Amino acid sequence: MSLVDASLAAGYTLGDFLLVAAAGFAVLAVGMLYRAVVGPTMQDRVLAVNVLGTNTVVILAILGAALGEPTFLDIALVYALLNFLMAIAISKFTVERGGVL
Amino acid sequence: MTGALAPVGPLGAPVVAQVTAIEASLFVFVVLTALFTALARDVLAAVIIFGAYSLGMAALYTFYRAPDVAMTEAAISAGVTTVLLLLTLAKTTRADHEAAFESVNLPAAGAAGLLFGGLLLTMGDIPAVGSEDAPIWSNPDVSQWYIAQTYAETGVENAVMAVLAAFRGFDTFGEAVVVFAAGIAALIVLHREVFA
Amino acid sequence: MTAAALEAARVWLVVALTLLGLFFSFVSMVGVLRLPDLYSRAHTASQADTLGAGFGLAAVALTVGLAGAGFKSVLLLFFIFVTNPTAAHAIARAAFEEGIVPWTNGDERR
Amino acid sequence: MADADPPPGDGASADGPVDSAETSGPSAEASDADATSGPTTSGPTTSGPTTSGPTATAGAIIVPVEPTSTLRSTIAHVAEAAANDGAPALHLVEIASWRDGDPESDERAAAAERVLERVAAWATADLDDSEAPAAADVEVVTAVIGADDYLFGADDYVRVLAEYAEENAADRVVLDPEYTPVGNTTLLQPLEFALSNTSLSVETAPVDRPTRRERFRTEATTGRFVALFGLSLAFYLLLGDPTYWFDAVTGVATAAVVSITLSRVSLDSTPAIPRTPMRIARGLVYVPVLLYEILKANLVVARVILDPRLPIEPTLNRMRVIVGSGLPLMTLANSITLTPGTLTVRARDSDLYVHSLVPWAREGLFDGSLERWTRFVYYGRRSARLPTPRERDDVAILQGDDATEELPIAAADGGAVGAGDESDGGDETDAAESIDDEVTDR
Repeated sequence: MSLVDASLAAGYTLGDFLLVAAAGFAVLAVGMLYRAVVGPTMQDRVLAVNVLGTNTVVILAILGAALGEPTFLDIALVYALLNFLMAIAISKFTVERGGVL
Repeated sequence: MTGALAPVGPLGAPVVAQVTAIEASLFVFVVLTALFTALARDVLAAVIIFGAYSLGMAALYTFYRAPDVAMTEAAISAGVTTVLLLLTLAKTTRADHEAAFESVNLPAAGAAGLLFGGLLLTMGDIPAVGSEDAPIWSNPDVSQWYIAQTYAETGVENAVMAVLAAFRGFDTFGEAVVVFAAGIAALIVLHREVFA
Repeated sequence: MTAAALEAARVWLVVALTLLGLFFSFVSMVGVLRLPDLYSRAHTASQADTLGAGFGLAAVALTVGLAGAGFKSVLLLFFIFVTNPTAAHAIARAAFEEGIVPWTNGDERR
Repeated sequence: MADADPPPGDGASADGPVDSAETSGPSAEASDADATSGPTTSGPTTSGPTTSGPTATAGAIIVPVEPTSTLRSTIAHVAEAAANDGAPALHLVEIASWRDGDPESDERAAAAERVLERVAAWATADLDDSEAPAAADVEVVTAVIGADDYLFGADDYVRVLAEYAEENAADRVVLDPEYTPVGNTTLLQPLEFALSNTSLSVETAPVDRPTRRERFRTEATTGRFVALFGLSLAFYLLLGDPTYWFDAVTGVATAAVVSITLSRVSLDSTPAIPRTPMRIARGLVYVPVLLYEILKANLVVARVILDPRLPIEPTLNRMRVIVGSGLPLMTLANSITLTPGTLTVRARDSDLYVHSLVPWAREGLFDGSLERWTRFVYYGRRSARLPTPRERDDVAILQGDDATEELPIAAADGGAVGAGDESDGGDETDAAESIDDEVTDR
């Protein structure tokens, strides 16, 4: 029996709790979307998407833990890398008007 | 495959049958990002929001135990597509706009809404995920065999992913090589070292 | 201490870490929504969010256990702690290069 | 990061594109020198190792000009070539990307004029310095062409260039390798192609682009190779299964590919036996300290952010740090960014531009504990003792009521796009490179 099956309270397991927590992170991501849409500057958007990406990584990791799928952590790792790349690429793009790409 | 998406306990309250909190919030996120990608007037903003869209999409795919699709979404959508779109932007010009959002073309929106509604009508007849009434069960030979044996043979819960990455893993590998070669060829044509 | 008590402690530790992670991510979101300009938003984006993610990933590591894939989340944690500030720095510098002047008290909100 | 400069063309002003304010001086000087002292050549020289030597029939040379990072070296090359080949004139032309009468066309024309003025000054200075006997006879002409028409694509550019060449008896076009007249479009190759259909002879100036690739290439040493190989193999096996032979074999193959291709770029110093492990050990001591700092400051910032009144007082500050460049600087900058309330906006040599959210964070920054810790991690306990930046008087507040220094921002008037911004090519590459520094340092 793994830790996620441990019961927390009133029949809910730790896995349930983690799933709800992941949903909480997703809700926070929706809030962050406001900044990504409104801006006003491009950097604001990139920043918001970067935070969104970090949130996604956490969501993936928590899902992996809650559903007992350790392979999700690999995806989270790939995502962390890509998220970083995306932030760097776009911020360099906005500075150099595409000269870097 | 059956047990993979079993309802996850009482906290994942069945708002609509079996939609858990995490799914619901991810759905909201994905729909919002898709909407804003379509509506954003500034192209660069649309590209950035589209990156956020693919993030949410990948989380959703992962939740449905399709990590291969999630990986592809991550690599293609967040990575390659963003870079390609940025390259395109770099080679063209980006007009400045006063308004933040596109104005919506009402007839077009209506037509899209009608289509969406029509498709939604068919939803009722689609068997639930993992349902035993699904027509796929009635095919006694091929699909039956995959459904019954996939987990035992590969240890992968999603049958589609098992087919892609295990049963025909070398095929997929070959496809990946082809796509990679195409990417290299595109870069050579562009005559740029993008990732230098 | 018995094994059961140990497990109970671990479970509640996971819960506490997750809640802390949620809290700091919440702070980060509030900061990004409320603060007046890009530079101050980058503060919460790089810091509160990193800490939130750190707590979340620590909870995951504790749940999965080091014997399993827990070290991957430790790796992830390390990675996020290195890349997040770098990304925030890159973004802030991009803004600086574009000539966006940091907001000071009394300026109009942007 | 002075390495970002284009390769020096001459001693006079090899700094690449600089601000127009700065060039106005040299420009005036140069033209003065040209007018009064005349040729400064020391008689016929024995050198002249160039291709053809002075030929009487050589036509004028046309150089399309645009502010790029290689412009300075291109001009140096062209001036030398013109002097050696005895070209009667050197035409520095800017092909207008606007049309007269458009909104903003006046500003853009003025910006183009500034650029032309600057390159003319460079060319004149280069010709003065030239040893070739014919240098004094080369006339430097500047012009803005094509402003009476909208230009679409390479063919239009070539048409305009060819007309200009005909009017001025020029037969040779030298292109700056970075020349991209429309700003975004890569036009050089189509332009070269289209030019090859005319009677003009065309060449690209053989100057190096200041690419970051070249600069990062460091010497390949065995130490670096082994370190990177071990690191990537460990990472691979950590993600895979160390006991499974297949993973071991593919891991070795992958690590070999990685270390062969990247060992020259990814480590900035060769690992040494007593030093590197010591640094890692001291780094491990630093991690909990940093975590504690992060947590403490995060709580303070969380209180500030959740406070309904939002009592923030953001300012930009400058701090000169003494930690050395490269990895230590990156560690310090990232630590500062991770500690809430402070955010490194820019690192220039040893000057860190740090944005602080609340005065409390700024004071903490000026106390320099993070700087001391970084020194401790990289150089050991004895180097850690150092006066705080405040005591060294290495700090400055750039904004707000307590401002002690002016804000060094390009467009402090709200980001107007002007010539200073446009011609700042060298600076921008420099900035991008520093980001790359940080990426590859890892």
